Amino acid sequence: EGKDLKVAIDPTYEPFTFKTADGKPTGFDVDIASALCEQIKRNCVFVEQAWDGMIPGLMAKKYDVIISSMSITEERLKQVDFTDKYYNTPSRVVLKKDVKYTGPASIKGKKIGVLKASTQEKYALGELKTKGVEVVSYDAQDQVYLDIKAGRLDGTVADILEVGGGFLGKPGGEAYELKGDELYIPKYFGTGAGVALRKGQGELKKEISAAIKAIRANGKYKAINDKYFKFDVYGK
Amino acid sequence: MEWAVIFEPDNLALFGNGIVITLWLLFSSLAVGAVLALIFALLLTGPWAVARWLVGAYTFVIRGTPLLIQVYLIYYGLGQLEWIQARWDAVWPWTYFKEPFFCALLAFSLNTAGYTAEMLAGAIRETSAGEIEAAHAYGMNRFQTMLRVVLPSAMRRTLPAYSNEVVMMLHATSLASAVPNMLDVTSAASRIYATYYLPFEAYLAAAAIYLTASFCLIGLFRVAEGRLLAYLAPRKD
Amino acid sequence: MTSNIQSYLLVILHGSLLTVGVSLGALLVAILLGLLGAAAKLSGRPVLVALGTFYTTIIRGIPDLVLMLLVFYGGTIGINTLLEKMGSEATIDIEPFAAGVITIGFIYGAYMTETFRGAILSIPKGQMEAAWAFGMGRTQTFVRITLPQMVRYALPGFTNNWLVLIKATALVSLIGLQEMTYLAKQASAATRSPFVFFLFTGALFLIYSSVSLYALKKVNARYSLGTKRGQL
Amino acid sequence: MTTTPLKLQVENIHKRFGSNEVLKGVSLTAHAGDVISIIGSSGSGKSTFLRCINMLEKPHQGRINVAGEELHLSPGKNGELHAANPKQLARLRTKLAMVFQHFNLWAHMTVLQNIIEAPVHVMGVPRDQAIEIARKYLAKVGLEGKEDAYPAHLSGGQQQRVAIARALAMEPEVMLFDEPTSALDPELVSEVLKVMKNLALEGRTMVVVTHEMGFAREVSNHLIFLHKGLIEEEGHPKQVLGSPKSVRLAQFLSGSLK
Amino acid sequence: MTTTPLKLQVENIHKRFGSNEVLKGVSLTAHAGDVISIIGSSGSGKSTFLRCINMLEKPHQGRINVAGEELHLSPGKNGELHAANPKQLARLRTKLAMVFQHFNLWAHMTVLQNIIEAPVHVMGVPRDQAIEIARKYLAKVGLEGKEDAYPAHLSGGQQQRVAIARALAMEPEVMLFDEPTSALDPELVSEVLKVMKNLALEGRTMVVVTHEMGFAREVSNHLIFLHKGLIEEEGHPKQVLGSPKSVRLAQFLSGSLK
Ligand SMILES: Nc1ncnc2c1ncn2[C@@H]1O[C@H](COP(=O)(O)OP(=O)(O)OP(=O)(O)O)[C@@H](O)[C@H]1O
Ligand SMILES: Nc1ncnc2c1ncn2[C@@H]1O[C@H](COP(=O)(O)OP(=O)(O)OP(=O)(O)O)[C@@H](O)[C@H]1O
Ligand SMILES: N[C@@H](Cc1c[nH]c[nH+]1)C(=O)O
Ligand SMILES: [Mg+2]
Ligand SMILES: [Mg+2]
Repeated sequence: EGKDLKVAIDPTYEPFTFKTADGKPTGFDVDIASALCEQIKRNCVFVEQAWDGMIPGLMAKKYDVIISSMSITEERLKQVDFTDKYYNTPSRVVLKKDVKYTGPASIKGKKIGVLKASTQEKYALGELKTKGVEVVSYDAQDQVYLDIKAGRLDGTVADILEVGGGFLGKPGGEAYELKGDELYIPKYFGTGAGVALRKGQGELKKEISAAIKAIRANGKYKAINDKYFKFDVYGK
Repeated sequence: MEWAVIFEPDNLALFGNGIVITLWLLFSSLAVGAVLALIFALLLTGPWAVARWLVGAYTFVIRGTPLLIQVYLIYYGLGQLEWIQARWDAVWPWTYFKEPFFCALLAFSLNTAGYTAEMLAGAIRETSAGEIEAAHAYGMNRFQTMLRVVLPSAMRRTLPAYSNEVVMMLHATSLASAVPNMLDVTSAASRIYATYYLPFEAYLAAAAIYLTASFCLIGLFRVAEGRLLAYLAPRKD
Repeated sequence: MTSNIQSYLLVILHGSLLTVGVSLGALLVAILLGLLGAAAKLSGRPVLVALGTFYTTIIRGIPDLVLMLLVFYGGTIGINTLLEKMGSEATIDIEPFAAGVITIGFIYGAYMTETFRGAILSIPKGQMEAAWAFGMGRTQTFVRITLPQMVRYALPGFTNNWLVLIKATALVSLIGLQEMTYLAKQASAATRSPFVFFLFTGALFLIYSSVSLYALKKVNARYSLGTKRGQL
Repeated sequence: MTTTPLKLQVENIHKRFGSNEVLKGVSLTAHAGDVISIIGSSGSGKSTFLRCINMLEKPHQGRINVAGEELHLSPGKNGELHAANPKQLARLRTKLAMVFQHFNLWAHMTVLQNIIEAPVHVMGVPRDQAIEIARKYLAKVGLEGKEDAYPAHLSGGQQQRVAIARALAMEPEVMLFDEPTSALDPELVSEVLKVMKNLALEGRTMVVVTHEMGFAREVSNHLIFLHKGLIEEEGHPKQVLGSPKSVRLAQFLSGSLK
Repeated sequence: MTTTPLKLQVENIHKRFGSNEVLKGVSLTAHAGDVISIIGSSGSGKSTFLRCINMLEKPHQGRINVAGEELHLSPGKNGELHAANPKQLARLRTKLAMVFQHFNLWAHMTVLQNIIEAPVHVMGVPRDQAIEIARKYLAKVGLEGKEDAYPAHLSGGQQQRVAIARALAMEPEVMLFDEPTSALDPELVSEVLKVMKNLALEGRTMVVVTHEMGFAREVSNHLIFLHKGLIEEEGHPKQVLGSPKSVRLAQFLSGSLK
């Protein structure tokens, strides 16, 4: 009862996971995590971790779970376990408004920044790089935006909500927009974001999956969802 | 342990490429840094108070702040300034600031120049007063004395300290991955670990590479010292 | 926006306390290891000499960053697999502060070892001989003659190591400690103003270095009593 | 030279560095009040011999007896003898105060601290008493008032005299001097030699390695000429210096243009 | 001492360090072939005087004339005189080779490099020729075969002789020696003095600061006794040393026990 649950977050992923000016973690992921903890009667303790060290840190038992918009992919499932998804939103390509985009081949030679070790990186390397797009990987998503603003990059591939809150809606993002189709390709993007845990934590996994169902049902999920978004991000 | 992963051709290539980038970054920043250091050292020990003060302030800042912060400031910080952004698409030399490699090179060169300048200046100041007097007594002027007696002797005496600096710089290149697209040895390791979730194997391999490189550099310097510093070696009778 | 920046600056300022704490703790560990290491390397006993040499060469041949990553991931994974093998359910998670102090202390202990060893070797042999000639034993000579004089010879190297150690704390964010550089990165992520925060953090490091330099100068003055400076 | 008590007896000292045999069997006997001078050219082994006497150098062969007490020596693996009992060595060393060629004053201690260091921390003399003794000997070497100076701030001659006072403060049985006046200018030389002459007049036992023939002749009562690790000639200084028997010694003495 | 050409004339040198007046008007005249010894107690200003002659120390007053050429001096702000024309100073300095008390050999150059450095790079002598000259003088000081050794690997006496060869290779008008034998053992002393004696016999002009009365007496033809920044007594060495007029000199000479 009330035992600590160590939750890893990468707080550079607004509006899902970020920090307020006084240094407190907030965002959709964080609120969901807190709701889940409450549901399973554990005490959430947030641990910050850079994105490319998330899974190694989990395996090293630095924390118990990852609740940081981590997509459930085949590849990750080889290493860790996931609960059921708690949301699923697509990613899209982001470019300057005046750029014509008709598919990967149309932006040959352009520079696209992506987050290291992310699903978007997998996609960019698999679909864009092969078509002659220059793909540059960054340690954190906000650095991608810094370099787009500075003019070093032409665009990015990002979750539509994250890029909306973290870039397009902020000063400097006005000249950019989402381009092309919504990308749902499971091979790259998986099947939605879940709570990641080590293999062999079957009990916990069941508990949290049940908790997700429960907060969907009791309206808590909706309250949190509406705080950040205009539509239901849970997906189909 | 899954060492086999490290030895897959793709990953070996990743490390191989990393070694090239690391060494290239190391040697080019050392070369630029050495030239700057020589100039700075002469200014530090020279007659112009303003130059001494300015260079002193420079080395103080360089040596008093983490290299990581210097790298961030040059890459992300300068990139944020509109003044630079207005120029770096067309105006030389600002165009270079768009390049991650150049920014890393610049940060590392400025950094090693600060440290090396102080070392060299120290050696210049420590040149035995008697040897300088002898040069004067034999009719050499200031310039000749500096060029023929003080610098050759000071540069050689700096060698042992400089070999430390070179090894430190080798290690510092591991921070290069703070800028994107720098696929040095450390980045290669973190790429492998992020792909296969094998931190231990990946970083151990990187450590082995750095260790080997350190030993090679130290060995090279030993040879150089043996030849250039023979005159300081104790007398063997 | 500006008030936002101010509150981030406050967070960073607060983070500087952690930098001070970690660096001082690590310094203590490093001095201890340095003295042990120097004693081992100068002991003349093959096993101890080999151990000391292994410690200093390995540590000084590998970048801090890589060592830190190895300790962070390798260390805990290692301990936990060991615990698992022994059938324990418990997981050890080294407290990040302690981990930072020990890791940095361990790395800089190797550098201190060399500094202390060099300092002891530069004390003129006659100083020790005089002590022996007057009937002092090995330990007495070490405590009363060698150690006090070593301080003076070690200070320049010690000062260097200390300044480098301070700056190395910028890497402990890897072990999950929110020190200044990490906080500056976070702040710049949130506000997209890297310039201000990195400049501010750099300035804080400069202040810390300067204060240390000043303090060490005082120590140096204390320990160089009785020495004469050559002049050009 | 026979009825007074035996203060120091060193027999048949052998010492080599690697294959370089520096001492090939050198002996020396000093009774109370003896002043023995050792001369010889550079590299003849004078310093090595002196250093063997208090075991700063480990001899390969030989016996050492200080004030009637034999130093227990046992052979080590590398053929050198070492003190079987470190306690005994430390004790005998306090009876054999040495004044080093380069003084070897402890740089981090003041003059007074230098002098009381060994009495207080080795011999256990109460501090007050040690200070009193120190002042007495400082006065004797003409350095009253310099108690709080550091060695580096003293002239060569003054440092030398502090070194002598430091040795005297041990109230040793025998004093060993290694070239106490080299590198001093003629006036300082005479100053230091005057101090040593007074010590001799007081009846101190001394062994002195020196290049000062004048001192050897006027102050010492026994002279040893070392050559290539052996005693080439010895005897009363006036006699030995006045009419050297060995060719080498004659040549050595003619070396100086004076 | 009057018909031979004038090589060096130094008049009325004054020099102070802060308020410490070290030289209060010292003059010296050397004709070709003169060997002038300067003696005096420690701190009497001997080195300072020698260093003023080639302007390593800037005097406050005085005139310097080398081989008939007057060095142009002009007063600086702080009251010291300095060379009005650096080129002229450099040129005159090549005529005034100095052998330093501590040799001051350039540590990073071999013996040969030390000797040819100034001839080649200051005087513009072709390298081959400089090497030839260097070998000649190395032979003269008995150091053939040591061309490639570094200073740190030579004994004190050998270093001293390299310093002399380095000075000789400038083929200077006047050689200045500052205590060339202090800190050498008696045998090395006589070795170095022998070299200097030969130079004197060859008719070299030399000014020598020395503590060796034997050398002063036997080799030099003029002796200067400095005391507190003034020439207390001067004249022919045999005379001055044999029957000193000044009380101070008599006291100075009796200083040594010899
Ligand atoms: N620690 C050592 N290791 C090797 N050789 C040594 C050592 N100490 C002395 N020697 C050698 O032993 C010989 C005698 O040296 P020692 O110092 O006893 O001579 P010395 O008679 O005192 O000469 P000096 O008058 O120059 O002081 C020399 O050839 C010297 O090189
Ligand atoms: N650079 C200097 N600054 C201040 N004082 C000096 C300096 N050089 C020499 N002196 C002082 O000038 C005086 C004369 O010194 P100088 O070296 O000429 O003496 P000396 O006759 O050569 O003595 P010694 O025989 O000991 O070499 C001394 O009192 C010395 O302290
Ligand atoms: N959702 C993406 C990107 C992401 C970065 N941070 C959080 N999420 C992934 O799992 O890789
Ligand atoms: Mg000796
Ligand atoms: Mg002098």
